[in-house]
Amino acid sequence: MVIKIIEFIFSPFLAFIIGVLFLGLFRKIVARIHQRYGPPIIQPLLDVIKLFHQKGFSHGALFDLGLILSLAGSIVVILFIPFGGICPLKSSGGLLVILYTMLFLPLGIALSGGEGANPNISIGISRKLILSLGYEVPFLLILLSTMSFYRTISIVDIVNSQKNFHWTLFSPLFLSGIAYFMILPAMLGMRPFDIVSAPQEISSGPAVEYGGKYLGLFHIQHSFSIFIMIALFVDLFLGGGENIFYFFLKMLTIFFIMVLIHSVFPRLRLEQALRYLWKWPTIFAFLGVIISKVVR
Amino acid sequence: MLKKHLTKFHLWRIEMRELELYFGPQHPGMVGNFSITLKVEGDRILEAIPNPGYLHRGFEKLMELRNWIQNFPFVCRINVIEPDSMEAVYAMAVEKLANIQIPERAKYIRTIVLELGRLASHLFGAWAYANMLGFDTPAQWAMADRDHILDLFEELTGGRVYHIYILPGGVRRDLPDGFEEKVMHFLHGLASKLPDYNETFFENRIFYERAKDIGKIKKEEAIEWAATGQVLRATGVKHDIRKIEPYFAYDKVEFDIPTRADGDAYSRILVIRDEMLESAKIIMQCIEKMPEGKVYERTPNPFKWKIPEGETYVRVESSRGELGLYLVSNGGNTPYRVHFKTPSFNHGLFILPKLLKGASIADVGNIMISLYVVAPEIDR
Amino acid sequence: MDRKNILKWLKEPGKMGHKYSLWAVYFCTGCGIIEVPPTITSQWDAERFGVIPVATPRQANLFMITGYVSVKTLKAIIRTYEQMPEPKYTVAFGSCPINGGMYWDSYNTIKHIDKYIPIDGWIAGCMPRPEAIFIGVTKLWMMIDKGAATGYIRYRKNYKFYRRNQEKLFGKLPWPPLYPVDEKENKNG
Amino acid sequence: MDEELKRKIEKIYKDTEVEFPERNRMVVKTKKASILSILEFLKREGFRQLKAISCVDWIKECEFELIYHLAPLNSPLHIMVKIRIERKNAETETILKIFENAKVYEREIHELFGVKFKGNPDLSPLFLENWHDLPPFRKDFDTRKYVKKTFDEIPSVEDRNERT
Repeated sequence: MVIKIIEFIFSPFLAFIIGVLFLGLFRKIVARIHQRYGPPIIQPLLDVIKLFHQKGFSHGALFDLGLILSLAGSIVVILFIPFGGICPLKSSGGLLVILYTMLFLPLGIALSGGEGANPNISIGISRKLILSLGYEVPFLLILLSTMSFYRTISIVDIVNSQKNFHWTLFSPLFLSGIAYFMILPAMLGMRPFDIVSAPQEISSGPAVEYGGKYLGLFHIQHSFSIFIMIALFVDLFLGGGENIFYFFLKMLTIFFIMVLIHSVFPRLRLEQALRYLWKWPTIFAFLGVIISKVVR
Repeated sequence: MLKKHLTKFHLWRIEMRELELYFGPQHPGMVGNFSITLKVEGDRILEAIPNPGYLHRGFEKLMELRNWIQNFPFVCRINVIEPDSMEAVYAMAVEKLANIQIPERAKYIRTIVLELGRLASHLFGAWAYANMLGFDTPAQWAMADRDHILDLFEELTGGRVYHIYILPGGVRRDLPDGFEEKVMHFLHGLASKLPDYNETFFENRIFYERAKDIGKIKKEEAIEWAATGQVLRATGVKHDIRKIEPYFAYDKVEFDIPTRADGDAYSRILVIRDEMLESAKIIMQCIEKMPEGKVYERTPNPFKWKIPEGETYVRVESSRGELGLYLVSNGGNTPYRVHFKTPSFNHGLFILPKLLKGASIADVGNIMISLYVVAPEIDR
Repeated sequence: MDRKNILKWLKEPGKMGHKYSLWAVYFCTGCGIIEVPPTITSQWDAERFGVIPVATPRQANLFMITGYVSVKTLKAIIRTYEQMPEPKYTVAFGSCPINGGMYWDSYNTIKHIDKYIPIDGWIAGCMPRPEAIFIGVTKLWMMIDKGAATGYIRYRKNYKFYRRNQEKLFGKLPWPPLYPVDEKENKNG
Repeated sequence: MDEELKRKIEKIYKDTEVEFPERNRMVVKTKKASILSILEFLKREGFRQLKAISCVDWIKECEFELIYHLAPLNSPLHIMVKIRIERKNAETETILKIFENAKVYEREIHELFGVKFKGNPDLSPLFLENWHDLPPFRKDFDTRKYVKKTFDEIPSVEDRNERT
């Protein structure tokens, strides 16, 4: 029981630490690719500390509540995701619950941002919803293929069946893995898909009116979502991890590749991004579903 | 009857919300202090109204109050990105009015300075363009390379950004020892980085997708709208003041005028890339052919210098297009009227709103930077 | 640089946070902006000190007024400044905002920017070099450390006078006052 | 080509003087009334680009001089067509119909010199904010006096606070 409670508190905290660390690493790696020194790795943490000591402007009750909704949604998702043997909520309906709860992430931001009167927000939110429409289709297909491949909807079971290097990525289902990998930048909001927060176009989109602690919460939510997306990939296709260290190493590898992709591409336009997302990733994911039916 | 139907139809049409969006002056996508008011429906721009004046200092008025030499600090501040072409055009005008011949070596040095300035300006443009598309890596590389040019300028003139190096009668001082080698070293370094730039930036597939067919201008339109510089050259017109009316040492060196046929943003950026190569070629030839001799023809005491009555229009090819200066003297020790014909004025206030109409919000900065609009040049 | 001083972080996290995470508004007010891109990119890399440009004033706490300020820009500057969350720091950049510089007789540029908004630090020169920007930032750190960067407090305290000066230049301002201007309201609130 | 053009212009427009002050520069001095037709003629002759419109305030003669800069492509000739207009109630015909990009130049001259262009629909201020004085580029506008009057009058906030 005590262990359970510790896990409950510990896992969101760990997710935050890992997410923030990844943000710091992200800035450092990008800086090195730019041929400069870069900020210290803990810089995002310093930023968050600063943001919580700043005065923020609220734009109404929904402005606060939407952000909290999004944050709460991501914490709930984290509780369902097993990482390195820790999984606070080993419910059998894991994957489906994750799927539905993940909808809260963009929805909360959309609700919150809608309260601000800035036109950039409404454009940014419409972009975010359209983009999530773009990656939800292949994402759903990928989840469907993994669920039908392993004949279970429990994410813990999926991780357990991949033990001893029987990773899904090396199984007949590798096409789904590739598809997930292809939509991962869009889910993380990295280039070439940072359409939502494009500062040069709509001055950081939904985050335009956030300041002070609201922006701090926004950053925390962002680091949570980075953790969720990558951890889900590691769980579904790279066999999870025996302990936290291995899990973290796998996440780091994926994240590193994502940063490399991020730093060599410019931003796509929204319709181009949709065209891409509905083409190859969707085809691969669909093939994955067929394969999972054929194999089993 | 038909009219009735039409009104009925109108009632059923979904009315989209028309938004007014302020693009700048405080906007990360805005290079320079300039503002565009966009009327937007969904993602489409219905109307774009440029709103300049944030940088208006009234240079042309202030220059009437200062004597011929005192005006040099003003002239170079009209365009921060490439101040040398401004100095050159003003010096040329003064020389023409006062009938001063400059030494041969000064002509070569001026050419080198102008071309280095063009390179710096183009690298800045590449930074701005890449940054606009969220393309940090080549942007930062370009900015780092520009800094090497600024270092060269610092050695030559003492200033990183503003040089006040070109004066009537020649240039302020001769090249320092070993300057030619440093320039050559820099140019070779830049050339060795070109494949990297090509791969990551100019020939990047996504960049191609973003810039292709954006802000398209037809050849006839470009001529009709009095476009100059890359905007005109990207539509396939071989037009360059350096060839038409060679000044300084441009008639003694060989170079091409790069053109493209499509007239879109991608063609413009490719023209800029090719121009950088041509600039490097010109600098190398100048260094090779440069004669010995003095670099400065003495001019009278600036406080007593009176220039005979007259008027002149001089023009140079700056990095953004034709830069002209209409200068009137009434025989006094200050100019009577100065009027700069800057390329950005026409591009930014006249062509830009035309291109933005019907474009998507994602392409506002894209189009603006590809036209190479420099805000202080518009406002002056 | 005491960024790694954990004791200090635990003692006053707010102050240290403001020090080492200066987010600048992306606003090119004048020609001084030409030295800012080199400062934030590879050659000089201001990000290693935590200084980055951000998209909107709501997210920023450092306002660099780069170069001369025309009347039209001043209006935008005041608006931007009032949107920034407290605490906020302003640094005027170049000689022109200090006293007009070479535009002392221009009909359209502001001569003393501190008559309209409070300024915490000045960087002189035309152009100030990137090194000067870094020195300015370190000076600002020292001021934050000593609690001397009080521009935003002064603005709140003297808002009546600042607003009066602004209105002298622009006529009636189109936006409502940030802080109560009336004496009576001041006493109540 | 240049001499031929000169003959042509002088043949059609009797009250027009054509000069060549220096190499590749041609000055056409004409009357206010014939500016439209002469610009149209030059455009047909190949001078298709309006480079700029300058304005000079000749305060002693009580006149404004408008200079239309035209240039063809691929020829070094640059034409300056000049007209003079009265300083009081300065007004002239717009050339929007011939050169569309004259729009912005006319707007600028209207703001900075106060010259009105009949037929130009948009002559709203371009650069200045809250401007009630004379148009600033006129010679009788004293910018130094204006600075003293406007900016130097405004008191410094911190000093005032110390005093009170």
